[in-house]
Amino acid sequence: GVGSGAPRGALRAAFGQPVTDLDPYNAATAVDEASLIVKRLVFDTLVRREGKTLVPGLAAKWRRDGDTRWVFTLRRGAVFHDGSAVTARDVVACLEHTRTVVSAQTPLWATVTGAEAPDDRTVVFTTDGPLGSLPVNLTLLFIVPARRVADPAQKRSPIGSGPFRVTGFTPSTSVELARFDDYWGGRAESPAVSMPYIAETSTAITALRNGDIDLLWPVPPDQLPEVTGVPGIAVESVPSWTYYFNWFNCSRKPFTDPDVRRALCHAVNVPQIVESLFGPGGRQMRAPLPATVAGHAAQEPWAYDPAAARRLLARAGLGRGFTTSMMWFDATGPLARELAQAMISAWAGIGVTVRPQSIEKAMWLERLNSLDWDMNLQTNTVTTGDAAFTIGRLYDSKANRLGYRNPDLDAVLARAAATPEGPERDALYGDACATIWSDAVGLFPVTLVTGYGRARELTGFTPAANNQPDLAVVGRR
Amino acid sequence: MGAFLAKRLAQAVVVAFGALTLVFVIVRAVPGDPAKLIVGPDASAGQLESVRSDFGLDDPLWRQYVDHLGGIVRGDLGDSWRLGGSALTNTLDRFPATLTLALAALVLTVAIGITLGMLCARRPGKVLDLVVSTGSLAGQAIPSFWLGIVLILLFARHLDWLPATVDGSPAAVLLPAFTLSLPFIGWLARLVRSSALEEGAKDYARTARAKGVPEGTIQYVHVGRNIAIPVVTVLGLLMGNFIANAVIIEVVFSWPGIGSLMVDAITNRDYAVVEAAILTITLSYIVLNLFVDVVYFVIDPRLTPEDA
Amino acid sequence: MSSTAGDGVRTTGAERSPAARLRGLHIGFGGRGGERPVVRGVDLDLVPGRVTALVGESGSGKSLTALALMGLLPAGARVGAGSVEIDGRDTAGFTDAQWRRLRGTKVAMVFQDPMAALNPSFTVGWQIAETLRRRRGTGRRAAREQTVELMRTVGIPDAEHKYRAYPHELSGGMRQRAVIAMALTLDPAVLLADEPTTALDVTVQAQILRLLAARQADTGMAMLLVSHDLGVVARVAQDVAVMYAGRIVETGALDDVYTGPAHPYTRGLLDAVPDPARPGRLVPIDGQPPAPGHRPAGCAFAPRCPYATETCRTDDPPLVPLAASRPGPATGQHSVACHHSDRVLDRATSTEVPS
Amino acid sequence: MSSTAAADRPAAARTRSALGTARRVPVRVWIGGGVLALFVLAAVVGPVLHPYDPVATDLPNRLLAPGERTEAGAVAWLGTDQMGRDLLANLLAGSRISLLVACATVLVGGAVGLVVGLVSGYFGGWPDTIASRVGDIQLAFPSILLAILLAGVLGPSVTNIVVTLAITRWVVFARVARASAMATRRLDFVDSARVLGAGHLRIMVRHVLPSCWQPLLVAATVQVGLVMVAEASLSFLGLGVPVDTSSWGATVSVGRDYLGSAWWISTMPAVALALVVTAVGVIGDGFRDVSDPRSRI
Amino acid sequence: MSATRTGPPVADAALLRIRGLHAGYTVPGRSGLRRRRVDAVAGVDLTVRAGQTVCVVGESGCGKSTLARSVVGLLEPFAGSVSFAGLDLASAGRRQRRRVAHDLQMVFQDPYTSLNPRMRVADIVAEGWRIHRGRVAPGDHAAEVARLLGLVGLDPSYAGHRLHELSGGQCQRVSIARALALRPRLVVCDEAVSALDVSVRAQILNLLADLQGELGIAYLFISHDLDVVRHIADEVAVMYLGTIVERGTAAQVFGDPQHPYTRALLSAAPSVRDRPDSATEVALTGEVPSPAAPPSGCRFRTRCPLAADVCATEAPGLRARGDGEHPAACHFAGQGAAAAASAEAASVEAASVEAAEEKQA
Ligand SMILES: Nc1ncnc2c1ncn2[C@@H]1O[C@H](COP(=O)(O)OP(=O)(O)OP(=O)(O)O)[C@@H](O)[C@H]1O
Ligand SMILES: Nc1ncnc2c1ncn2[C@@H]1O[C@H](COP(=O)(O)OP(=O)(O)OP(=O)(O)O)[C@@H](O)[C@H]1O
Ligand SMILES: [Mg+2]
Ligand SMILES: [Mg+2]
Repeated sequence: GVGSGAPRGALRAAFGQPVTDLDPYNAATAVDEASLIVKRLVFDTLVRREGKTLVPGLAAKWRRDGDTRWVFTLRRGAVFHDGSAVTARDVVACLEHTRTVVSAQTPLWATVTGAEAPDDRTVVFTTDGPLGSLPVNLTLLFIVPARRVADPAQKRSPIGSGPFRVTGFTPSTSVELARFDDYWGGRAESPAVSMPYIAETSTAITALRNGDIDLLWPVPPDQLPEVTGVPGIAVESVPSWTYYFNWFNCSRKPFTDPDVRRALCHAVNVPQIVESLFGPGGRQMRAPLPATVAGHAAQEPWAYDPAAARRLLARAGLGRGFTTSMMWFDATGPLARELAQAMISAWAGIGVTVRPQSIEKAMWLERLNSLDWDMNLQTNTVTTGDAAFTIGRLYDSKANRLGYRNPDLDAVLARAAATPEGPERDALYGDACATIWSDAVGLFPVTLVTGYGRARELTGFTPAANNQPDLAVVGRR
Repeated sequence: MGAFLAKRLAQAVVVAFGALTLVFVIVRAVPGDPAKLIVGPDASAGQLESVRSDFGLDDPLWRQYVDHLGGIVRGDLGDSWRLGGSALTNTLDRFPATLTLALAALVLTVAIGITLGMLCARRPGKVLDLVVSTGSLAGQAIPSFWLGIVLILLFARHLDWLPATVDGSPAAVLLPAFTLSLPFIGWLARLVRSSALEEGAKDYARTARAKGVPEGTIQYVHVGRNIAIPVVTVLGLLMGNFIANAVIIEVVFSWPGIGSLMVDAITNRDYAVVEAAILTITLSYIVLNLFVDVVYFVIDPRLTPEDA
Repeated sequence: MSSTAGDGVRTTGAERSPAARLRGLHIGFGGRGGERPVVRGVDLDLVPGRVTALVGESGSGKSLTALALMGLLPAGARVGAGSVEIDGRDTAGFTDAQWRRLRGTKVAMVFQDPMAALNPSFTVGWQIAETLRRRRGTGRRAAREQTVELMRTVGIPDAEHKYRAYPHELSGGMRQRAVIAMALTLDPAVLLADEPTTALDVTVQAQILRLLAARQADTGMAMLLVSHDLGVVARVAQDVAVMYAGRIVETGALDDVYTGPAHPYTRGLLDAVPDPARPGRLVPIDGQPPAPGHRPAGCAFAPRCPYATETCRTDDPPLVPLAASRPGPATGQHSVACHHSDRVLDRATSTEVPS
Repeated sequence: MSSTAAADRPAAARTRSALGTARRVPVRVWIGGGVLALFVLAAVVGPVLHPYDPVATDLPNRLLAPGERTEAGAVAWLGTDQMGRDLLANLLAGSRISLLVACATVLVGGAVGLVVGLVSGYFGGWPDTIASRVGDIQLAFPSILLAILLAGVLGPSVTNIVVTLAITRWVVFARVARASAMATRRLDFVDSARVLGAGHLRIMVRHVLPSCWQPLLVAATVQVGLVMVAEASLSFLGLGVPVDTSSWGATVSVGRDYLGSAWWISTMPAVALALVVTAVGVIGDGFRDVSDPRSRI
Repeated sequence: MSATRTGPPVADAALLRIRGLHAGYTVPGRSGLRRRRVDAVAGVDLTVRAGQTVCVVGESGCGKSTLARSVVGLLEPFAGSVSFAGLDLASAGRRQRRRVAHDLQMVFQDPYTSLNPRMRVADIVAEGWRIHRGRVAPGDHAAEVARLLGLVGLDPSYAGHRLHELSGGQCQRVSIARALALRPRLVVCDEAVSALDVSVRAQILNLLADLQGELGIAYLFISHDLDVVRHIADEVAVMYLGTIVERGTAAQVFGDPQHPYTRALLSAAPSVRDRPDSATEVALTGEVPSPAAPPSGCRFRTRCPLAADVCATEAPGLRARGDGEHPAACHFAGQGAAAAASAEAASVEAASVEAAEEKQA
């Protein structure tokens, strides 16, 4: 059961979504936050992100060797949970394997042409062009022993070299971790971590208030008042890399006309929705990206102006409004249904009738992929904290995710992808932001602010923008 | 008895087979492509194809069905794409939790239901009787997820008597078990009450009175033994009901049982797990029914195999 | 047996004092305001050593009268007036515990349907022995031995084996024997038998009636035999009381009543039975008994009575000894509740009914 | 003939047959009937008097407690929901859908069950065996799961929910109808109709069917409640009525996250649900008592 | 009914002819899988002539109702034939059978359960005309119902009543009116008066006799009440365990019983008039065997005071001895009553419970 068998003093931390498997190369969970949280505790990556900077992980240091080569040197003394040493061959095997798996990560590795291990501690990556984001991307490459890369047993009992090892895992229910005493980075603060999944919000809040769990995140925006000011509980918030967007299917009438899309953007009183629905749990967006993501460039928000919206519609020949639909699945994020209803209500004000289609995730996915929708509301997380992950991946004409085609944008994105980190790259992504925003390919209402509710007695806890806090350094007073 | 069992077993096989077919058909009729869920939205067409062939999803339906039946005969219900490993193992790992919950609910139902029913039967038409008969109706009218949350808020959040989640302590089963049993407590109480009244009005009770047997003895010994028969039947059915109804309660209480597993599997089109879970539930229902039939024989001296 | 007229004139006769006695018994249903009288002023003496039969049509109140003697009236029934005396004690205001002490020892009862009267879930032996164990505190073993003995006395063959049988494993006749054994366990002073053979076949019925008569003769207890079958009564009873619409309308020694019925209803009953000596049309009683609560003023039988006069429609006749008590057995005083008993008796031999 | 018609009077107070006997209806049933009538009335005229627009949200006024005033100054008697819509209006509109779904489901399921049960109970033999086995299969198959799967297959709409729930319920009605049909089939009056030369159809319709009504009605009163709860459960699992339709079950379900902070959203419809179901149940009980003299207290 | 017949002359033709009838039920076999046949009626021959009353008597479970049900077609016979007015019912098709249905009606034991409690009296009586259209025009139904109710001694105002407003005797009259509505030539009465009180029973018996007189109806009258049977029967058949053991006129059977079972039955029957004399009473011992496992040879031998070895091996046929039509199925039927009595007396000594009781009595 949940938390049963967890040793005394274990850190009990509940995340809002279930962990379904622990295979680091499983396509379905490649960018799944819940499993990433656990994977970051169990596995190591060559490079790690701390705040906005990249720090050494398994790799002690790395350098660029020309435009197409990266050389990484592994640190000494890193061992897997089974006692074997981490070698360059393991890293190569992991990279090779991940390139064969098609997943949300695939574009990240598309330009990597190979990896070699000249010796046990050196890994050389070659790319078919300059790939500035390789170190960032490597924060997603989990290292497992070479012989286990393709082992299906990893779903249930993986072996990594991280600060915790898996002692128990019931899919979608709970994960039990125990401290790995031979971790190269020093022993974790807690002897164990227990991560139950609590589906019902009220139950989870109650568990936090009662001390059944020590940490709960994200606390849904609406529920923040329930935990603020409660003795023994501290609430910390951090703007996350997760945000809502409502895409218009740009290949479908009437959304082929940018004016129609713009009219819909003008019709929604975004500040009011963010204020009354999300309150401290959300921030109004000014770009198709959260403000904390690298590559973000603030744009002028769409004014709430129903009259202007009507004018635009009239200009598009839809002066009497039209009927369309919006699809989403409820579990996509907090207040998804409420957000949808608020927008639909706003659109009703300019004569646009929107049929709400709250559907199952499986069906949503099916329709999303086949572009079988008018509008799509969903959350999205910039898993790497970098614009490349989101903008580069989604708005490319080839990706054809929302029926939007813009060769100019494609060119900008291609250049940005080839540019190493720096002001130039930021400027290119800034351009992309502006294009996407002004073309109104979607309505980007709100970035979520993750609320972390935790027991005050926890020490060393830092809220993380990517929803993946480092629990290894969390202890108890 | 042997022949009776054989007949029942044959019926059970028919029922199990029918249920299997039903799950198979209906699960596949639900729109949504598991392959897409497996590989995620970024997969290429080729990738989808290879996943489909890995999981046999590209075979014609009849072929899948035949393979499925063949697998069942071998005790192999296929692998879960989502959880890894055999679907059956995944299911059976979760079954004890559901069983525990159902048993706890059964114990609560029996303890409270029978006591209330007998008390009502002693004083029909009195306050307790009215409260129980009306309350039992209301008990069936309360959505269990609502009740579960209210109970959590009351007993865990405000009173802090019981844990809100499964923390490994035996107390953790109390709230979910009570939520599960509430609609049936009143129902059982009514059944016991009406059987007790009906039996108590029978001639044999009058005969016992004519012998000078005290009322209490009549109710609990003479009548009680005869009530045991309907009650035991009902208990088997209740247990089956509890296992099936646990679905929602397991979700509310994060109970790591077969119900929450199944909801998860349905949402994710994990066919093998849905089939394994429903097969498990169906079989346990059938086994319970068989068990009830057997118990029937043991406790009702009147029955002969020909009554089957 | 003896009956008394309203003012309680005791009959002569050397019989022992009655083991149970009803005086002016009234039983009604639905107490709250709308009382529905069902038994209205029944007097009855059950004398040791004699079998008294209570006959009458369905619904005339026979069973209720018998149940009143056990203190086992059904829910809703109340004793409105009159007294139930058992063993010389008035049972008015008896508590449950007091009644329990009387049952089985002073009065016991054999019920109509032997299948229903036995608990289907317990062995026959257990049910008989239960009385001994609970009432006498007899030990398990001893109770068993006595029970087997008792089962033998009532003619259950292979009693040891049948001790462990469940009711459904026995035939109707055997079940009724078991019920009789149960009633006889504590040697009751009065045995009430409510239609003990109605559910049985003629041949079995004959066996059971013989058994009852034999036991009664052996123990010298008083016995009340309730039946609607005049033939059954004729086999066993010495005295007979005829009930109509909740009242006893005629009572006396069996032979007196059967050969010289003094109440038109009794006559009607006897005439309605086909008689090989009188082929041709039967002579039924017209109409049907009044429903309780819809009884006419005066004599309840008046609407159906060929002798009825104006008096009958206003005055309910009391049960009085026949003026010229016929010569014959001294045990039962022949009494009748009819204004015109003389006319009825005069025509007793005639087959014609006055129009 | 010696006995003449004049001598026969109706025995007014026959207790033998309960049919048509106007036994006193207990107070409980009157109360239940009153409550039900009130809700039906509310469902019929409520939305007219106090209209509800599921689309119009009013975020500044969200989560107002019962009795609070909105910015516009109107009193929200039952409070407002998480979208700032008036809960009373929501409940009145929801009562229509909830009652409609319950009644339609029971009607559809009951009709199918009645026909199947009647035929299988009356004829016995292989039609009965088939119907019984199909029923067994469905009963062995947990009904909530069947509903989940069917709802998934059919997609969200009120009609589909009725269809889904009716499919999970017909067996219950079939069993009830079958039991009465089988019991009635053995009665002498069916035999006597057959002796008259009546055909199967006539016997089924004229003689067997009438005896099925009462148990079916009693079963229906129980099922109405279960259906309403099942509808709520489907909403809980995300398979309920469409978002722009209001039903009690849906409101209970979406309001559950606010039970700790804005209890009224989920509690008000839950109370309404419990009241209606209890009222229907009480009426059903009363009905059973009146029709079955044995089960009287 | 012999005593009162005043109606049309009796045609001597057989109206109902039953030959070698086997009928009964199938019950689950011992294994619980295959069904087993139980011949509740095992080889019955019986003839009812127009306008005649034939009574069948016997203990409970001996197959009387089964016989009645196979006669009216409620039960398919296993073997043998039932022919009515020359038509073999077993081989007749549904339509042919429907054509004679109105000639062959039945009155059941319990007036309350044999009439649909949900229907009004008028509908009950008229139901036959709705099934067999064209016999009575719908417009005439009301008048015809009134006439029939009058015929059975009910006030026509009862037409609109429901059954629960009627007494048992009145219900039985409705039942009879319903049977008469189609002008049957034979009415099977299965314990038609057993549920009624003596006084009401007499009314109904008179009614049946009157109807026979007026309409010339034949009755197959089933009863266990010997007083009644003796009163109404032209001919009596005594049944034991599915077979007829003795047949004859009422006078023959009651006055000179041939079969030991008949004698036992007669002596056991309670009667108001002749009190039994324990000296002459023939007491039966033992239990009635189940029709599912009848004894070999003579079916009565397990309880018969006269039983000899031959009875176990050879089933006695229903044979008439010498004069008249008074056959009995007993190997010792020919012997005089005295011989029988002495044999019976001897058997009384022979063990058994009953003997013990006799001594005590
Ligand atoms: N439990 C009861 N509730 C209401 N009325 C009852 C009840 N028991 C008996 N009665 C009524 O009391 C009257 C007398 O009943 P009782 O049983 O004494 O008649 P009975 O003479 O024994 O008739 P039967 O020969 O049918 O047994 C009947 O009219 C009956 O309707
Ligand atoms: N439906 C049935 N299924 C199986 N056996 C039956 C059925 N009905 C009757 N029997 C058996 O058939 C035999 C004859 O029954 P039947 O009803 O013909 O007897 P009966 O002479 O009419 O008895 P009664 O006097 O009790 O009415 C009995 O042994 C009975 O147990
Ligand atoms: Mg009685
Ligand atoms: Mg019969």
